Amino acid sequence: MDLTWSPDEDAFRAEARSWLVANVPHDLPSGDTREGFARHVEWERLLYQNRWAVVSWPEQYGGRGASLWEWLIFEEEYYRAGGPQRVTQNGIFLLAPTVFEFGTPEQQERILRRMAAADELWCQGWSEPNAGSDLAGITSRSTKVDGGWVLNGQKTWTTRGAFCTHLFGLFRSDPDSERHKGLTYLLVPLDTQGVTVRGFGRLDGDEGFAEVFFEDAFVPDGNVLGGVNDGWSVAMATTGSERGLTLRSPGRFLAASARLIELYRSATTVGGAVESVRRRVIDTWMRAEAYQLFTLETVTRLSEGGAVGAESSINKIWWSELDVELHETALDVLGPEAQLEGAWSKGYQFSLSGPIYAGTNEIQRNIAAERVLGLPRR
Amino acid sequence: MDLTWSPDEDAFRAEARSWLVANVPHDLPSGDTREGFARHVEWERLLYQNRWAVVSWPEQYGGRGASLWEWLIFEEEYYRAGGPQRVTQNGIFLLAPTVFEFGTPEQQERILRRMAAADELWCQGWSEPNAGSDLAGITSRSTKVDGGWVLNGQKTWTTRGAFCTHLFGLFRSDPDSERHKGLTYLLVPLDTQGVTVRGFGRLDGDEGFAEVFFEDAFVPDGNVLGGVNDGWSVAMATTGSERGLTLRSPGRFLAASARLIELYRSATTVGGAVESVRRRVIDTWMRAEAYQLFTLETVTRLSEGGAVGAESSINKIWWSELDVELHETALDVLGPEAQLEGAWSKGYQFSLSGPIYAGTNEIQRNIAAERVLGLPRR
Amino acid sequence: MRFALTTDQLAFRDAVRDLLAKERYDDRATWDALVDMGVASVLVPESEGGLGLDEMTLVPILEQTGYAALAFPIVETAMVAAPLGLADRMVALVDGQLAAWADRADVVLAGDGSEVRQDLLAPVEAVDRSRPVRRIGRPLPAPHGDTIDRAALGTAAQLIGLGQAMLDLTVGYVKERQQFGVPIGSFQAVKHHLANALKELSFARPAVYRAAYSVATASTDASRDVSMAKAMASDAASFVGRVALQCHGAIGYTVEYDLHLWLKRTWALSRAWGDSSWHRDRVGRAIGV
Amino acid sequence: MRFALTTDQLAFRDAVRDLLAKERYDDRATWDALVDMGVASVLVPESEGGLGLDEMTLVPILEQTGYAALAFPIVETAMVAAPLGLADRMVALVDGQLAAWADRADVVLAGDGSEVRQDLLAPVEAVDRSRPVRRIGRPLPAPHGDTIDRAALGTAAQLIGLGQAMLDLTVGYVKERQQFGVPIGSFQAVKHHLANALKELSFARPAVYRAAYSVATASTDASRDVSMAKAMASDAASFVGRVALQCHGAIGYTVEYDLHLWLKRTWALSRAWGDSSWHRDRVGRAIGV
Repeated sequence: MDLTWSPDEDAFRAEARSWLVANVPHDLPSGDTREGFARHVEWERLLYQNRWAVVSWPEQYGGRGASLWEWLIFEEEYYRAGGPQRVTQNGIFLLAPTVFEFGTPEQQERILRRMAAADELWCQGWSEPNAGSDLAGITSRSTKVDGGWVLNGQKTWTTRGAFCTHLFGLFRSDPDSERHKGLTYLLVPLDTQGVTVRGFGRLDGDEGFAEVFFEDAFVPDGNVLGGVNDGWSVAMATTGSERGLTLRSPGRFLAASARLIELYRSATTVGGAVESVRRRVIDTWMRAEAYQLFTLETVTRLSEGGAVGAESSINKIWWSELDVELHETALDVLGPEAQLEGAWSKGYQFSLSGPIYAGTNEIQRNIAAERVLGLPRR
Repeated sequence: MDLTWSPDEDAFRAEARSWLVANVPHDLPSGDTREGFARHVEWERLLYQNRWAVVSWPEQYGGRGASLWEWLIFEEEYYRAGGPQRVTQNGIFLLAPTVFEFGTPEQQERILRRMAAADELWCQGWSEPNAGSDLAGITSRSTKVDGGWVLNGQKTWTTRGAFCTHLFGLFRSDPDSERHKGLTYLLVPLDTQGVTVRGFGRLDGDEGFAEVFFEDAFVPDGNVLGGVNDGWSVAMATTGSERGLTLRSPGRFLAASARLIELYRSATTVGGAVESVRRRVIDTWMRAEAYQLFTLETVTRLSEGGAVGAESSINKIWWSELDVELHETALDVLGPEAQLEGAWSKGYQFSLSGPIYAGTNEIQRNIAAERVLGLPRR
Repeated sequence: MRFALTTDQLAFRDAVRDLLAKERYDDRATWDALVDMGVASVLVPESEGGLGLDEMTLVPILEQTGYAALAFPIVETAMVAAPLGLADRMVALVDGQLAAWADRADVVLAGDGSEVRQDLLAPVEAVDRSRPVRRIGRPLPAPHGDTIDRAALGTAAQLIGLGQAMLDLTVGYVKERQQFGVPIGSFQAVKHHLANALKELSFARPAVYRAAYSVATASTDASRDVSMAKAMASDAASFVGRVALQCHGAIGYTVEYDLHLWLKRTWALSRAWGDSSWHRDRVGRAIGV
Repeated sequence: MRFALTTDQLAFRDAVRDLLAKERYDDRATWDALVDMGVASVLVPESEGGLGLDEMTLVPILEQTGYAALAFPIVETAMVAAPLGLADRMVALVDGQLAAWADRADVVLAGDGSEVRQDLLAPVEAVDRSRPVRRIGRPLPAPHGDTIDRAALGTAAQLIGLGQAMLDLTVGYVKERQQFGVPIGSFQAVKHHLANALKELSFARPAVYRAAYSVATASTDASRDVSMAKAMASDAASFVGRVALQCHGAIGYTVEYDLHLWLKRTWALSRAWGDSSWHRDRVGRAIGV
């Protein structure tokens, strides 16, 4: 056990902090409207230009080759400085790990740097109208033709799909296959002929979702990631990272807890907040801290050659419940003002998607019970 | 809506209150030890002698022919006066409604008055080692012989079985039957040859449970309640009342909430209880009140010819969770003293059985979802 | 002792329910139809042209307006303003620093019943866009206790209706929606979520009806009973909302599906006229805790 | 930065675990064997005949003594008394008005380290009969903050072990127990109960290890970290206990099955050396809330 940082890590933190404090924009609108998205892309490009977009990637793709520890430090400083949620996150945190693991050198060259630079903006095409929690129910199909694949079908709940340039997703390439078999992982430029994107509104009113329709849309063979008909196992690598370490760094919740404590203090000062909220303010602080400690434990294991396993399921339940509780507590401090739009009410609405997306918390509990505790499937 | 009592009901309340205040014993030990049980039986007999044992029964069986409203009033006064839990409750609240509905006149004559008088003490023989939540998994069998039935098998978790004189339960009378079919509801004197009772300890250390073994024990035909092989539907009538109205009258929780409020007040006075408990003290008061109101609604419906249906499931979840929360809150007020034996810690241990017995709360949630909301069975 | 609505009360409630099932929740014509049915003047004495009925009639009706997510100030008008002789106008009320419906109502009243000039009201952005809110520019007289009780009671009734609407919608959805080859309503986790939602609503509703009775009979416990009703209804509806969203999954998280209307109204009303902490505290003081 | 036990720490912990798996939890010989292994003198300097190790070694060992529901004052002796030079005796400590293990220990110490005469100790009936308690007849000096921190940290470690033991026992039971023709562990409700139990334990444990590190390194945050650990461990173990009992059903409710031993110890320890409210409040003061 050694909970101190090395001089190099301290230096990395100092550099990150001073750049972020000087550069993080505080007036960005929501990234889930067309105008807001464009502003966020500017910020992503500034990050890239200063090599802060993907610190843990190799330098050749725009990173700093930073360790997982340094990545954690960066994330902590990013959110402490008030950095906005990354609109590039689906590419960087979900697609990129898969490209690093399964992509050909050509694909890595073609995809990664442009993704980091926010020149190509990736959205996720997992869900379909009848395949939400049950991802294996995918019916969108890819048919082999000379030199590539022809796509037909529909994806939905595609976050920021209306603003992105590229989509990654699973398509049924073997028409006789069922469930997890016969799927292929494909990369699709959204300006491909036969692809139509229709944005639609999320709970918070922003056009953050899209449906994507495919009608005889052609993609070349070079856009298959991993093996043909092997898409399920390729995709599982990325849903693993979505659930686990990468998408929700502890820094986010530590920063949110610090803001909640500030809110509570200012409210008690003017005689607003009631005592019954205090317990929850303390509780969320402890849970954010525990999330940080749990992550340090995980990163230690990874740094020593271990892997993230099914326990990432409880991790996902923890942060998603914590995120809701942090925001709910803040709204209770705000009282009647919580009826109005504002950072906390917006954040609350966003937090409610946490227990749903990336595998509902019900699915995660099944996974934890079956794969960690070994309880029998039915 | 009329939430006032009639002059007759007020008079009934006054009579009950004055008798109970004068006669309720306050020094009774637990009724789940042999010595304690005997003391409780004395109290039950005093109740019977003064016609307070079974107020809602017809006078010919020792009751007062009281209305459901008067029964509620009696219960409220009983617990307000600090009356102990009734050791006769399994007979009075579970078996008796079945005898009233399915018993022959001869059975009613033979059973009811002695039950009310606490001359015959009934325990319940539903559960078996492999049939707990899954009551239809019963394997204890009854074999038809001349003039009666021969019983073999084992019952368990029989509350106060070691102290009672009679058992009612289900036995598999058709050896080729499965699940809910081919069961018969039988009444068994525990001094029957071939019946062995072994008491064993509950969580709280009292010998409140028993196993009952049957080895070629004979009971006459007259001890079949309802039709042969029809035991399941006969028994469902009593589990219905167990879950629903009769076993847990609102008076119990109103009285417990009043005691909790007193405890909290005395604790805050000496600077003990922390503010965070206050919310829960208020909350449990509201939930006990809501239970009372829900019951008034149910009794109104029953009085006007309606029935208790599957919504008794949510009723059971409500009171059992409320009971745990009332006691847990009290223990939190007591702080370190809660480590010691006392009325609240004893009551807490008892309350923990609530979500388990009479159909676990998990089973109740299934029932509510399937039968009230109409969700599909799997 | 009788804890149930009368046949007349049920008939009036059902008539309102049927009307609201047919008409748009945010159409002025719906409001006019309700006024024509006498909903706004339930509490107005017959001698003044009203129906001369009491809160036991009105509260189940308000529950139905919650069920429909009606986008007009029916609680403010029928429950609070009508007894003050203002049943002929659509009335918005000031609640703390905010006034919901101010831009839609004929008149905005402060807590003491005095009229508030429109130029004192600044538009703000409400999360529930179907229930616009304005902010008060300067301190106004605090509302009478009776106003708070009446508004909180009517709001509690609407919250029960909102909860019931979300429960019904979700039950319908999970019976239809298939995943893993079966309706998601056949999963025990979904069943248990919805059974809990049913339980919370079923025990909060009688608390609201009892509060209506206490107000109608001018019980000395009326304020306590209203606070219990508002606290329980706020908590129950919020809980049902969480469950409904979770059981719907992503579709519930879009504005193309109606759940969001009820959900946002629930968030708004659970914090209007005293949130559940405020009312719980008031119950505590009433019972000496 | 490294958040993990060392190989030596793991080896010592596993040796203790293996010993406790073989021996009775309430046998004096088990205590003697632990003392022989050096468990009581982990924190004693080598110069004084101890192992000269720190709390990072001791805390995982204490976790195992919780797992076994060891019926001796190992926390009091090894964590609190040993650093005071008392590792050669079995030590009971006064915690508020109560002293657990007083009848079993060689010596009972008050909060300031002074010895308490047996005639000041009256027997009282503890819910956890395997952990006897006595009541103090008259006020004694309050414990040093350091004593509270050390005792609370050791108790938190035991609570994590207790929770893990109850989780393991229950997982084993629900895999075997059949109802409705299938193992009850295949029901989603049971799975979700146990997944939640796993989650609570998995996030409380790192909090306890961090507190051990903070105490071992004399961090200025040590008291705060201990309080976070004790609050989370108390809540997690209590939660696991509720889940374990519910998933067992009636068998868990008997004294003929071991669950009750762990359950009662959990109730006792979650309230010993400050309950979760007390520690949460202390965390709040430390972080300015």
